[in-house]
Amino acid sequence: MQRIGVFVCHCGTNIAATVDVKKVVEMTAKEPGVVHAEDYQYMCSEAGQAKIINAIHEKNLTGIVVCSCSPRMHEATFRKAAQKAGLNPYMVEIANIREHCSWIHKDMEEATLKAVILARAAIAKVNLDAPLQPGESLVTKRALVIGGGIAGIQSALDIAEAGYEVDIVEKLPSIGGRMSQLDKTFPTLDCSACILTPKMVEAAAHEKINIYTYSEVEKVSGFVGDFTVDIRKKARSVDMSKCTGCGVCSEKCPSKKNPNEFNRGLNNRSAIYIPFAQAIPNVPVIDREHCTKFKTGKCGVCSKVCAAGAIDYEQKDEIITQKYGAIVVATGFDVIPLDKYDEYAYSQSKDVITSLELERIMNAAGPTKGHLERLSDGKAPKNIVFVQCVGSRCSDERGKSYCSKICCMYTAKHAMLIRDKYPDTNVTVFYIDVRTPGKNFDEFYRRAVEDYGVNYVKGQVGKVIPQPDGTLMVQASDLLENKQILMEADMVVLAAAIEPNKDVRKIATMLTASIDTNNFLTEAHAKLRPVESPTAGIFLSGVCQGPKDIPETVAQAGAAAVKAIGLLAKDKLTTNPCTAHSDELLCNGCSQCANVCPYGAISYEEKQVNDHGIRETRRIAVVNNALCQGCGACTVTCPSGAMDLQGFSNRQILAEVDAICR
Amino acid sequence: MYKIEKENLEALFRKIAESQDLILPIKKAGQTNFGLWNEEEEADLDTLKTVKSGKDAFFPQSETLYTVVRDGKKLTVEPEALRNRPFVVFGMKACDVKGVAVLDKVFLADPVDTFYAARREHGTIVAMACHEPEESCFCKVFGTDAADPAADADTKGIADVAVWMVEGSLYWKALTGKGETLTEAVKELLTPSDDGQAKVDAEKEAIRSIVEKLPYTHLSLEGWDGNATDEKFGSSVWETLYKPCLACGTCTFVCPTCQCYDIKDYDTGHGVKRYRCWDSCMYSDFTMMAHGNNRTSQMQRFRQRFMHKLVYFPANNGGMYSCVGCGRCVEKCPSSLNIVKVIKAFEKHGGEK
Amino acid sequence: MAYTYGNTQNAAERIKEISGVNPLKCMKCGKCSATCPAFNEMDIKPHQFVTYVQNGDIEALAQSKSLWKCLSCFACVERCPRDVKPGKLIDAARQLVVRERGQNYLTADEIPELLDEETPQQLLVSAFRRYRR
Amino acid sequence: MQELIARAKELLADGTVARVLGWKAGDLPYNPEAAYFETAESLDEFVYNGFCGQNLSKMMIEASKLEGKTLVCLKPCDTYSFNQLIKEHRVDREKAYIIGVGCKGKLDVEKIRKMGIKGIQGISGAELTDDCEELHISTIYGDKTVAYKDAMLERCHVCKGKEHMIYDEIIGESKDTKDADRFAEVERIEKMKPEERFAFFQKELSKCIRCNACRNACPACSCRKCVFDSTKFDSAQKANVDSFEEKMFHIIRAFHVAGRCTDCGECSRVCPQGIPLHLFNRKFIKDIDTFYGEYQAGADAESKGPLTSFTFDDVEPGVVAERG
Amino acid sequence: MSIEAKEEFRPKIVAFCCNWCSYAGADLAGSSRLSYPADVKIIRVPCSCRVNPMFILRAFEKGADGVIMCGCHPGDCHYTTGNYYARRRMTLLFSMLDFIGVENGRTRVEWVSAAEGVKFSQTMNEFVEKIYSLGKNVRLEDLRCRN
Repeated sequence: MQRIGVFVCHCGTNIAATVDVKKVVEMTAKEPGVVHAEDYQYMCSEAGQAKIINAIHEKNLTGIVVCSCSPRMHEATFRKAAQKAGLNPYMVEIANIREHCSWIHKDMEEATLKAVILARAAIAKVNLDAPLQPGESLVTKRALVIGGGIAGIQSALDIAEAGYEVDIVEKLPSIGGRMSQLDKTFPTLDCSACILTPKMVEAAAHEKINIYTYSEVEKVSGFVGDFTVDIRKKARSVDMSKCTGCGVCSEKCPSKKNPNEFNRGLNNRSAIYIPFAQAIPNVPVIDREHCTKFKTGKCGVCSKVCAAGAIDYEQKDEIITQKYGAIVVATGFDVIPLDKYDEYAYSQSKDVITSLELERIMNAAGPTKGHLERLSDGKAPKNIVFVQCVGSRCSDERGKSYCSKICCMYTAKHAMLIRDKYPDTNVTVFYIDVRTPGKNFDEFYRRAVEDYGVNYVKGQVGKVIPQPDGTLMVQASDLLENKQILMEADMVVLAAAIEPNKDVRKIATMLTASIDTNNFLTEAHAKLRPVESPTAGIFLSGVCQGPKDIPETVAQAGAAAVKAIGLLAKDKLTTNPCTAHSDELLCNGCSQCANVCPYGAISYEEKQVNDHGIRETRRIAVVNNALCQGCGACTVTCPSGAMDLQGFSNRQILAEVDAICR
Repeated sequence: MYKIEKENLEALFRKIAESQDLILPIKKAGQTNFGLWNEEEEADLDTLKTVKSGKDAFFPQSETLYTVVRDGKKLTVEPEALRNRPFVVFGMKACDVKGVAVLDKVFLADPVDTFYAARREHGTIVAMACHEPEESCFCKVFGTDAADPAADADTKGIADVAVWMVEGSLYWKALTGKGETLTEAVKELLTPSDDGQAKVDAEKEAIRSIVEKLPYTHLSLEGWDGNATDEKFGSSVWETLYKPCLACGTCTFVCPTCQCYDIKDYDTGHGVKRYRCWDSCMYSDFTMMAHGNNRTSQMQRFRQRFMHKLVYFPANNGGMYSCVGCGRCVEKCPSSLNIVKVIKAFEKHGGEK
Repeated sequence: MAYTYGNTQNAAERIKEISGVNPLKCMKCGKCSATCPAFNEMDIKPHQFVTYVQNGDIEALAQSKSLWKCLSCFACVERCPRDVKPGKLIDAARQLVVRERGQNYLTADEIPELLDEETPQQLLVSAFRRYRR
Repeated sequence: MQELIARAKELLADGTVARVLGWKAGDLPYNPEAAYFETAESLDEFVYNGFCGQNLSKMMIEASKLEGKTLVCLKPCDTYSFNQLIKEHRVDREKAYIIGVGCKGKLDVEKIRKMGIKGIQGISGAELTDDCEELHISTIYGDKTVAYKDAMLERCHVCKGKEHMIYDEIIGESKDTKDADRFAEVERIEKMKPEERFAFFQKELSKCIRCNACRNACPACSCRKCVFDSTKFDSAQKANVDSFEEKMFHIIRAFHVAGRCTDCGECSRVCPQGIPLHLFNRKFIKDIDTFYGEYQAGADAESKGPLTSFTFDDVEPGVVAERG
Repeated sequence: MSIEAKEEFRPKIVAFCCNWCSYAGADLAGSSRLSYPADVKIIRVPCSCRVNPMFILRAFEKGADGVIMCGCHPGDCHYTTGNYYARRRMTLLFSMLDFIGVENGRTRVEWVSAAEGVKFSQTMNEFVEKIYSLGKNVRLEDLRCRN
């Protein structure tokens, strides 16, 4: 029988206002095994912990129950306290009487009763607790960054600067990401390429950074400190070691009518191409889907014109397997598809474009060489309408429930740039709210209105109707004037919502990192651990975690890097001792547990056993404690109950059930 | 000798059930077992053998012995009340009655099992002759008369009333004081019968002549007695004999004489119920102790059961076997093993070492 | 049960119940008004309608022209990004007024005969209410 | 079965096998028992007829531990169990010489008794060499003739087929005995109202005496120590003290064999109380087939079972409440 | 069920929540002060795949009136695949309980992420409401455990 101490926390009034803590002490003191019970203002405080330590010493406690906040908050705190007093830290159980009780109930009597029951369950569990010893695992001193945008580049640079090897895996032929597609950046209006390119070059040149472009993460196994990752390096069909980046191949390529992804499909590129001038690596790739050689077997022009002999049609996808200690996810975003927004005529008219398309149009390397013109007829637009919140803050399935955060600012930027470069153009922005919380952001927006004469109208566009003469009729509301507006426009720019990259779900599944309903990766704690995934060893960088502008992305990338560095700086990690264990006298050796183990932690041995006098050799399941993460899938698959989970044993969970139902 | 027409049996049952519990063969979901009768239940006196014997009327499959009530750290023990209401077991066959005689030897010997004794004291047994014995029956081997539950010396005084079903009438004969009392209580439904004795005698003859024809009737028990321990225990016959045994408890649980039980605790959340329940010596956890089990192989467990029935029990009980030849194990063993095959196996091998 | 739209709380609740709309979801973007073909005919505009219900000012709605100018085209319902459906609110208010006046001219039995399977039922019902003379 | 006996003697003689696992004649017309034969002479007692219903594959768990190969006689349906046992590493294929024996449907003496036939002295027509259309039964109370089908075990009416899934050789011919839908009874119960279903199972399960025959006969219940006997899980049960325990035992037993149960029908065959235990297993099989695609446990010895695999778009548990 | 009876009957409801998503979701419901009835008591398990059908039956045995299991959304399991196995197990178990005539509303599985405090609270409110409407569990309890 354990000697159990119960410690009930008031948490100021957080608990004590709704739960009669004295009553909880009184009731739990009567439970079998409980030899000590007390309450205190803040159990997590130094003084509170001292009370626990004293009681362990004085009453010779073998197990303790702390009735307090969620174990996700302070389980570690109390375990450490117990350890200080010489008690095995796994002899501590938490009854969550704050988040699961005082904070959600109003009636004191009811909440107190529930707190007592939760405490009883914890006491029942502690009664069956056994001291556990954590193991150790080694840390591989190398980081993987998934995504080569500004977030990934920044994280990689920071980690590399700290002296650790970093690999960047980028799906596209070049690093650079979304930022490389932008023309100017708010609120300073400096040129995006001008500030990004040096970073790209720095990353490429860094001796600790290794970049895999045109590559994807294929498989991830292992755990914090010891991930094993398969990276698929897709066949570029160009030998990177030979190519000089002269560009003759692209020029001579006869297949030229392929949508140019970098320019959002607004113009075409050849089948062998370098996505953009500053691309890193500056090596082309053959788009096998559109290449005549790959489609028909005939052509081979690029190979003929390549002086370096770098073209290799036979090149195959290559799988690279590498071990990492930490993984930074920086998979970024895309704009949502607008095919469901018929009212804005996006698919009907070439002159209804997204803001990202406008970025390309405004860019000197874009489809119009930087001239603002209508894609339908090449004419300069006289009236431009910007529509905000297209698909953002939307509660139906067409859009996203969240605010995309960056649209207000980039729209102000676009409006300002247009008014600056083409003063004859009328610019009208329809907005619901203008959100500018950021350093110099509101000033920037006010400049657009005050200095550049951009016409901001509070109201939303209801419909865009393409006219026979090629103009667009915009029907909108002006809520301040309480009027409906009908106006002609030559171009309509939609601030489409942004969403996490399509591949993020697949990647999150591989990483066992959790993801929210909008496909943003979940952070370990919304406020206190914003750059870590709940899955140990996985860090979040950039928009994959939530909408962000460039400075925020860079800041978060740095933060994620620091967290990764903190991990890589350790030589060893202690492993969770709550792992599965097989009872060799009960095990049938049937292999069902190995079938469901996600970590391949279970193997089988022919073992000599002595089963109450019967000596025989049996096939027995053996769990590798370094690999086992303690999910418990095997324990339920095991029909004989041979497989059990330390810290969450069958008998413990049953005891909790019993305590709750009694 | 009294009689009652078959169609009036329902009224008889109702009458008995007015003042006490009535336990008789009840058909439920296609199977007939002894159970508490009420108007909704379907009494079935035609099935020769209930699946389980009637022993659970006196020795239920499980019964609470006492309850420990928990109040905080305080524990109070509340003993379970002994049976104090009268009840009637109707329709036990001669073999079942003999089974009760065997159980009496165990439970009424010192120290007396008070739970059992209370039930025996308050229970009245109405025993019924077997109209059409079957091929699995071999009660005669143990001196039991399927035609007359009072004919066997061992069973004297156990059956309180004997009844015979002849041509749609039930003939009723009180055998003991308890039987007389019951007869008195239901007298309004019984009619004295003048030719009853003659009819019953004819029925007995008919039954006995059938018993003579049954395949197992002439089974020899030669060599099986209380003195045979060494010879039988050490025999190599067991080594092959037990092989098909599944180690289930069917034979034990349908047996009228198996009396082993286990004592277990059940945690109700607010206390503990200590109860006993039938156990089977065929189970691997039978008499499990901290160090393990004293019989580690199925052969040993299998041997134990039959040695107990045919050797150890007679050794301790004046030669009385603890098998009554009801044949339930013959019918129900999933592996077609049974005590008859065991006896025959030794016969064939001449009990060699 | 009789309703007076003077009893604002009751009437507003009733409108929410009939329409199944939660006006608190409105983020005041004005897309409903931007999209409304009868906007200019209306004294209380679609987006204002939502606010009126929020504020419980049902009397004003009952007196408004808008109630009878809404075409029930449901463009606002279709386009509303917040699932507020002003058109349904207007229809509910209309229904409330009609019931209050006791001028329910069509009986339930008559409706099925008039029903074209392709027509949305709600459009029919609101149309009958408006053009009943 | 002379052919089988002759072949067994041959294999014993040439040392291919060390013993034969088959059936030995009983002392009543219907009670042959499973037996090992180690000599040619002992094979004189060998029988194989309509009453040899027992699935011998489970006995191969112990036989696999013995020196040398064991010749085992497996009926078509038994071979599914054997495959499943191979998959779970409970039997050793190398230790078995499998003779797939023909089968024309196995008999249930309880069904014969239920027809009111008692005092059985002899039964003919149940040999594999018979055409198995009629049984002639002589009893103390007169002679009876019954249709073979009417005395057949439930499982034979829904036979999975006469093909052996695994064997070294096949002896004897088989016959199609399927004349009913395997899931008909499950469907009939599914259509009942919940309170009727509850009453049905309450009534059936109240007969359970916890003899464990179902478990011990079941080739899928091959645990060295059952959770219901184990002290490690806090789940030990020995008696049905409360009707809950009957449900607990049978639901969990069915759950533990779900996806592994080959539907061999041994549980129902051996139940002394005639509880239709196969209904639990069939319900799981039916659900597995419906939700996750048709799956026959034991059709092979390699595939992952449905409860140790999944697809990303499996139905949600809510489907149970949705279907009403 | 009448109002009076409802006042008397306080159900016992056991909620198994996986540590990584649903337990955190319940924490979020708590820190967001999203209330749900006190009848719900949560048991923390590492993963929904740790929930053995025997735990669920045990809860009913001991007098629980409803059992709900919450885990990470399929695809989001902290252990990659745990909830997929749990999903199959629970589907079959619930179907079996339904088959033997236990009211199918007494069992439920809901996937609740760490971010879904609102969903957690809503789910619990709904489930408790459902259990109130079903009343006391009498088909799957051990009578010895009655108070």
